[in-house]
Amino acid sequence: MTASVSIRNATKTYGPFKALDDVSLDIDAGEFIVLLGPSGCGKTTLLSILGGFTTPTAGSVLIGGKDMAGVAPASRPTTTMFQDYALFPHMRLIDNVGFGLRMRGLPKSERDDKAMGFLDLVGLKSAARKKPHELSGGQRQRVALARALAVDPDVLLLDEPLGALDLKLRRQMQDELKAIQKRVGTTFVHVTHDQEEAMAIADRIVVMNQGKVEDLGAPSEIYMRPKSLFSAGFMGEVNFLQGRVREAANDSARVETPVGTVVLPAANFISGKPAPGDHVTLCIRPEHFCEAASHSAVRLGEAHITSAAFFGTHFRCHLAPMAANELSLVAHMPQASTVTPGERIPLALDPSAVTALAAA
Amino acid sequence: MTASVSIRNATKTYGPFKALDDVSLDIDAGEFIVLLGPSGCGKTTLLSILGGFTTPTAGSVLIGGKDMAGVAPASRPTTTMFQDYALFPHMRLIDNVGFGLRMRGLPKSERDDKAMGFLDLVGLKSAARKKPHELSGGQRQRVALARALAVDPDVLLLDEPLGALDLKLRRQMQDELKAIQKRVGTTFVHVTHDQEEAMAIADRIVVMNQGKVEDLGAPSEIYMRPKSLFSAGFMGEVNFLQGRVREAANDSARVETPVGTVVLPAANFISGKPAPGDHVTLCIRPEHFCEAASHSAVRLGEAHITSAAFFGTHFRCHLAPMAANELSLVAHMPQASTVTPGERIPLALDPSAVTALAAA
Amino acid sequence: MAFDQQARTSDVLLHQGRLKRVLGSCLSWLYLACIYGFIFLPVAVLVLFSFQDGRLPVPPFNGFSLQWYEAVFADRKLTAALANSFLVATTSSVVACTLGFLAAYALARYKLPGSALQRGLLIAPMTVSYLIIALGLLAVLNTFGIRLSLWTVGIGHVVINLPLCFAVIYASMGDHHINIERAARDLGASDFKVMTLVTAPMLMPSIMAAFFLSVTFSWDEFIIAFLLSRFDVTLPVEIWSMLRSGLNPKTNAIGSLVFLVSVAVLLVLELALFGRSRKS
Amino acid sequence: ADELNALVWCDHTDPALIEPFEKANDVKVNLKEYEGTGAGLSILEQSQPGDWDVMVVDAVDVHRVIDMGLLGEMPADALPTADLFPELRMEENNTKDGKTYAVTEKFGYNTISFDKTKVDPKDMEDLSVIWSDKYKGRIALYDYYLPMIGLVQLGLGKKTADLSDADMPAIEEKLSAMKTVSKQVSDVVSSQTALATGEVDILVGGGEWITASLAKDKPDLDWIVPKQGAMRWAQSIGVMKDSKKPDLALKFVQYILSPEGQARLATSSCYWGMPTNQKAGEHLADEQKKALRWDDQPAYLKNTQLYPIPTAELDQKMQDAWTNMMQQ
Amino acid sequence: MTTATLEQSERRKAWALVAPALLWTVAFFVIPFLYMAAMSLWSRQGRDILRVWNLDNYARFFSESALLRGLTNSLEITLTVTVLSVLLAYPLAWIIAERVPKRWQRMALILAILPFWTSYVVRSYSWLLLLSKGGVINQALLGIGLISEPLEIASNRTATVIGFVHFFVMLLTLTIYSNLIQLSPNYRRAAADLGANAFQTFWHVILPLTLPGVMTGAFLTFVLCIGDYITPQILGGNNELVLPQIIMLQIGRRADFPMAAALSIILMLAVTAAYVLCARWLKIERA
Ligand SMILES: Nc1ncnc2c1ncn2[C@@H]1O[C@H](COP(=O)(O)OP(=O)(O)OP(=O)(O)O)[C@@H](O)[C@H]1O
Ligand SMILES: Nc1ncnc2c1ncn2[C@@H]1O[C@H](COP(=O)(O)OP(=O)(O)OP(=O)(O)O)[C@@H](O)[C@H]1O
Ligand SMILES: [Mg+2]
Ligand SMILES: [Mg+2]
Repeated sequence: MTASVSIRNATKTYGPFKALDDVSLDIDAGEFIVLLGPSGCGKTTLLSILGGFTTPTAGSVLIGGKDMAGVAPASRPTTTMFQDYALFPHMRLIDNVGFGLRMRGLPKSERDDKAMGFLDLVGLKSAARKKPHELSGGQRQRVALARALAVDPDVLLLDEPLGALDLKLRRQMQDELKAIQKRVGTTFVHVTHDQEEAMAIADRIVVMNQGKVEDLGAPSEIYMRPKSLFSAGFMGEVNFLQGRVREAANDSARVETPVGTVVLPAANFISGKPAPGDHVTLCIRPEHFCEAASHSAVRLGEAHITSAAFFGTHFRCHLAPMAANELSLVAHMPQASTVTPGERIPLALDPSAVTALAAA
Repeated sequence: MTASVSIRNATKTYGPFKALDDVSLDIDAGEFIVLLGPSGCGKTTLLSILGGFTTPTAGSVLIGGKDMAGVAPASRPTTTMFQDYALFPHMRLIDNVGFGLRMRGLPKSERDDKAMGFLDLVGLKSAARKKPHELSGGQRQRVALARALAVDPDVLLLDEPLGALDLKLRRQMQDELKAIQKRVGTTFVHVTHDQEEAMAIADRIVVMNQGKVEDLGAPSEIYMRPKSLFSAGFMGEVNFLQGRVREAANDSARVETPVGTVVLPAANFISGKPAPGDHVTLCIRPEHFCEAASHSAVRLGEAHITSAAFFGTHFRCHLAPMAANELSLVAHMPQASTVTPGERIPLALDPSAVTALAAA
Repeated sequence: MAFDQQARTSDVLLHQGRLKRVLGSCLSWLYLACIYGFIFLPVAVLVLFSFQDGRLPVPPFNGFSLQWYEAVFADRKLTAALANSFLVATTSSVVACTLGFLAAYALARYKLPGSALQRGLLIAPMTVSYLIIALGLLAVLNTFGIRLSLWTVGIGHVVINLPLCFAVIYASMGDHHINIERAARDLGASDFKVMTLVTAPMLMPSIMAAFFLSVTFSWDEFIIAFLLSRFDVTLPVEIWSMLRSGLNPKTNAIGSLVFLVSVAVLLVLELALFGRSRKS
Repeated sequence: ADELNALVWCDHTDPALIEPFEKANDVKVNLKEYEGTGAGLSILEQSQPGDWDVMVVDAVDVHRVIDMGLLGEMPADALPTADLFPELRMEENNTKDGKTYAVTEKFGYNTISFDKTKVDPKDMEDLSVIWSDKYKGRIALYDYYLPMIGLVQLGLGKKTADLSDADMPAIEEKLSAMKTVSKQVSDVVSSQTALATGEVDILVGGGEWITASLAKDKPDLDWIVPKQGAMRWAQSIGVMKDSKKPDLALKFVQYILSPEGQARLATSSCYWGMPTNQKAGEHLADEQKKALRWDDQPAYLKNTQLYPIPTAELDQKMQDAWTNMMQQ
Repeated sequence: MTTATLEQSERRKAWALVAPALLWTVAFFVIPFLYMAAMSLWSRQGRDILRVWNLDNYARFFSESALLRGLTNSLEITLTVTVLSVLLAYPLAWIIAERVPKRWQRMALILAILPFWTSYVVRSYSWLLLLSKGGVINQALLGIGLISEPLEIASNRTATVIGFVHFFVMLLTLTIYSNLIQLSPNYRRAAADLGANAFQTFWHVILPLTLPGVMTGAFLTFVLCIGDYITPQILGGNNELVLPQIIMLQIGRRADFPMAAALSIILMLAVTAAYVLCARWLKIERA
């Protein structure tokens, strides 16, 4: 029903190119893990190493504690749900879902019963006799899920299952996916390049870049305390501000930046205890610029609004601080505020939300 | 260089099916208009009526004040940028961009010069001698833009020009598109089904549904004061709450809802002055539920958190109000808050941000 | 009123464009009529004179008679040739499709050294005239003392149809099918089962297209069948020798029959396939 | 059932001829047809010894086949030699060193066929009409070099039996002239088609074998032996040396030479021709006899000559001359 | 260790799958072809084949005008046929793709290639009956008084070309049509939008984009046409021989296989030359 996964120093090279570079990762049984990263970063490669479609150049994979080297996809306790669903176009839904059972030699009536059960689980019982091309994208995705679950895998591997859906349907399917995972308890390893999707469904997110794991943790952890510039940038819009540590106390440090001086808690320094003279990069999310009035805020002088666009929940503005005119900061202003390009506004910052990384 | 566009009662039927249903629309010269709507709502149809590729069944189109009936695409002051770019694959970029000039009989050296200028405008001067297949999606899009601009149209028609790009590139191209439009001053009519894109670039958005114009206005206007349930739902996540007007004063009205009673300013009633007994639907965006502490907020009793997911700038929660347990409301909770499913929180609402529409 | 006026002026404008278009489409239809006339002329004459009452399938048309159709059905050589043609066409097409499918599958799904060369080799017979293929085979078969028969004709037809089947099936084997096959393997299907239960059914439209193309070519092929057969001959060869042995409308009758049967088969297939393509 | 493999001219493929033999002897006769001795020898070269049991070949070429060691001896007394037209016994062709290898089975003439309503039959009495301008563009030439070159030789006033290298230049010149005035060079069916459709009015090389079967539908077609004479074709049948069923093969030969077989062969669907066995007359209808011109045979036989019998080199030369003529 | 064997077994499987097709092609195409190439260097001497390598056959080919004419006839006829067929088929395909309403297009296309399914031999023969002096065309034209003398269109090159063109127009219409409908309609719209008239759109955009398809079809036409024996044999009236006819004569009349092989190799070289000329447009690709 469910199993833990352990990836140890997995590397995959294609000629001189390292698609996967010494990746190690431990996944608990029943966890919902999301592999997140830009196109070409190796997510599919890692997933297909787990599924057994690709053999790693080096390293090993353990599922439920058993080494998977040389085990064919069919014999692994994994099932993959492919990005394009990979439904068999010439089979009815019930035959699609029952295919794995058929391969396991189940008699027809029994497998039809079971397949019906899984179609019911995903809410498509009434369409059992249709063919895949008669379904909408979202429905196909559910059939693919039912088919993968029907063989009762310990680990379900999902390669961008929601990539082809439009935004609205996507959000809806995310909720369903999460709900089904909770119900069946299977370990899910889910690949996506959409950070919103990752945050919405993951127990833990693995941020990948160029074949390496950049960051790893619960969604809020990665968003609020990214461990690398890449991770910070990938999880959402962010302003990078170069700075230098001026003074460092036990529990806080003073950092000098082009727009002013900020005192940050020591815990916000990801790369270790700050020391005077360290070059750091401050990561500031647009929503962390706040009204100067706020009590915990640090004032940073004034800034010009160079442009503003309404984004529904907020205005997205480009700001040019007076102290460093050449900088362009992105800040979110409240929906209710009236922002006019050219206006001057006071700039303030909530220091507890700022992360300091070693300068690149 | 630029011209106004006026569409009067345009209708297009395909057999019994109305692809476009009595659409009237006035566009100012130099405006950036976005046609927004779900797939199949008639956006492309409207655009190709403007471009002259489709003849309307009824109604007329005026561009720069001149009736376009019977005017061929080539003779119209419009150029279209197609969804698939339609770059001529056998021509180099410079020849693609220069094609329109060539058709106008410009000598080679002159048109090459001009084409070079437009390639420069879109930052592809150095690739002028490449063929389209050697370019990335984003680059192709820019060539298509350059080709369309090269013939100096008064109105540029863009059919989902960014549809094929990935999210990041898309956001980047949006900024560029907007910047170029500002520079050249041409009227842009841009089609998309991505509401974020629409908000990011439009001067005015036209929300379409089933061949009709549902809403029309600046992005913030449409987001904050949608004129129809469809428009409200399409522009972003929204909670619909059924209610009934109990009392109506001159400048405000009291509405009874399953979760409590809310007093709304009369201006928030889109469908006209409220009268007691009216059935209304309140549109409440998730970010408009606020901390009960806020001074302008209306308290609505308490609610259970049924599920919560971290979304970076906020937590997206599903709430079940105590007063109406069967309802499921979506609310955004601040990033800094700690939300645990099962917890009970006080529910409050900023009435000024709520829109009341006639009940469906 | 104003609206009416406007509508009328735009009508005039439309009218001018329409005139040009009408002229253009008139020319198109004229061309269409002429070329269809050209294409159907020999068939029409063929069918008409198959009903000729008399020995000469030339004008004037003497009257309507079915005697030549009777003659066709009474001619056991002709019926034998029909059966032979059918046998050779279907068998060689099945072999060509099978080999073509397997090769296309391997070359599309696996990275093999020299795969471009292999593809070239498999396609190569398409660029060589049938006569040369037939002569080469004839020479080699002679040297090895292999007796000419329907089998050797079949071998020749597989040689010419294999590239065709390979190309058609290979072209339809897109990368988007890879995941479907992986899914099947992932769900426990063996290689053989993947191929028979998933890949082949999935590609059935193009396999069928290749098969029918190949049947068509084999059915009508003359030179290979002529050079590589001895006693049992296929229809084109039999018709050829009928033609050499004297003039009579029997050849018209058999030609018309083949045509009518092919058209019927085509219609049935078309309806079946069309029905399917409309659904998807 | 036994099988018998026969290499034949197309007239033998008529089921009306073969089926009675098959039924009577419970065998299946496999027939492979060819045209022209070269083609037949070519097929034999591509075969294994024993592949063939019976062969039909131009009488004048029997020796070529004997010399290649392909034909087997037949018991002379098993054949109805006495019933044959004396001119068609052709011992010098069918026997060698006193052994009989083949027997003549059918004959006819390569001469001039024409549409008597379109041309002046008087003009056809002189062979020179085939290279004269009078009927330019209305003449078809039968596409078989041996009888055609023979006809030219006759037209030049010489005997085919004397044809040698030295005659070739003159012949080539006439061939060229013939090509110039002709419309086409064609095989049997194209010739028939051309005559029947009026594409041409004269067929050089034709004879009863072209016109007889069309007699009913095209009564205007006629043929004539010009005053210089014409070619006489004769085909022989023999048993192959390596045949695995010599007895059955002989039986087949006997059947073909029997009066019934001869009558059927004479009127076979592919082409008609005179039977060599005089007794076949009893089995032919009067109309058929008329089409074959049964009663005129003595006169024709007197005024016709056999095909030339070239050496290998001369044969090559003749073929080249023929090909050159076509390509001109 | 295990990884290596896994990949090896995959590869072995793949080889097993291509092997039958490759073996078939090698055994029944490559070897015969090489054998023929070798045989073209032997020669026929009287009744025997001289198995000594020499260039006699080729020398003979170039010295005998009748043989050389065969090649030039073949080339002239084939090129005429190819060009004419493309010129006739392209407009037909274009009209079907552009002018015929969508739902009738399939029907129109099938109609255009329907005669494909009459027997090739019978169809060629049918042309003979059509084109001859007493044939349908001449009788009809005489009947309506358009001509006073029958046209000389049978049993000559004209007839051969007509017979060929009839066949290849059908073939090319099919290939060109499938190319035309694969083009995005937006190309045409974009060109029109940028000011191109119908002709300019066709000349600058549609034609270049369909050229690869046309060239592929034309090359196939060339290959099939130059190697065909039936049509010239039935319709040409033997007034001039094409290479395949001469090849058949070598086999049929003299069993001169070496010469036939040499002529075949020459035919093959002509095809190769054609291939080289249009190679850059030819493409056989996976979708
Ligand atoms: N068979 C292969 N041969 C060579 N390179 C390959 C192969 N498969 C993948 N790669 C390369 O390895 C890298 C990682 O590929 P992978 O498919 O894992 O990316 P991904 O993260 O899934 O990207 P996407 O989001 O686009 O699917 C890519 O740069 C890709 O080009
Ligand atoms: N030629 C046509 N014949 C019949 N119906 C058509 C035709 N063209 C468009 N339609 C229909 O008209 C409706 C509107 O089409 P249109 O292309 O304008 O939609 P759209 O808003 O551009 O959608 P999308 O976002 O999918 O491009 C659709 O339902 C479509 O099916
Ligand atoms: Mg991937
Ligand atoms: Mg559209």
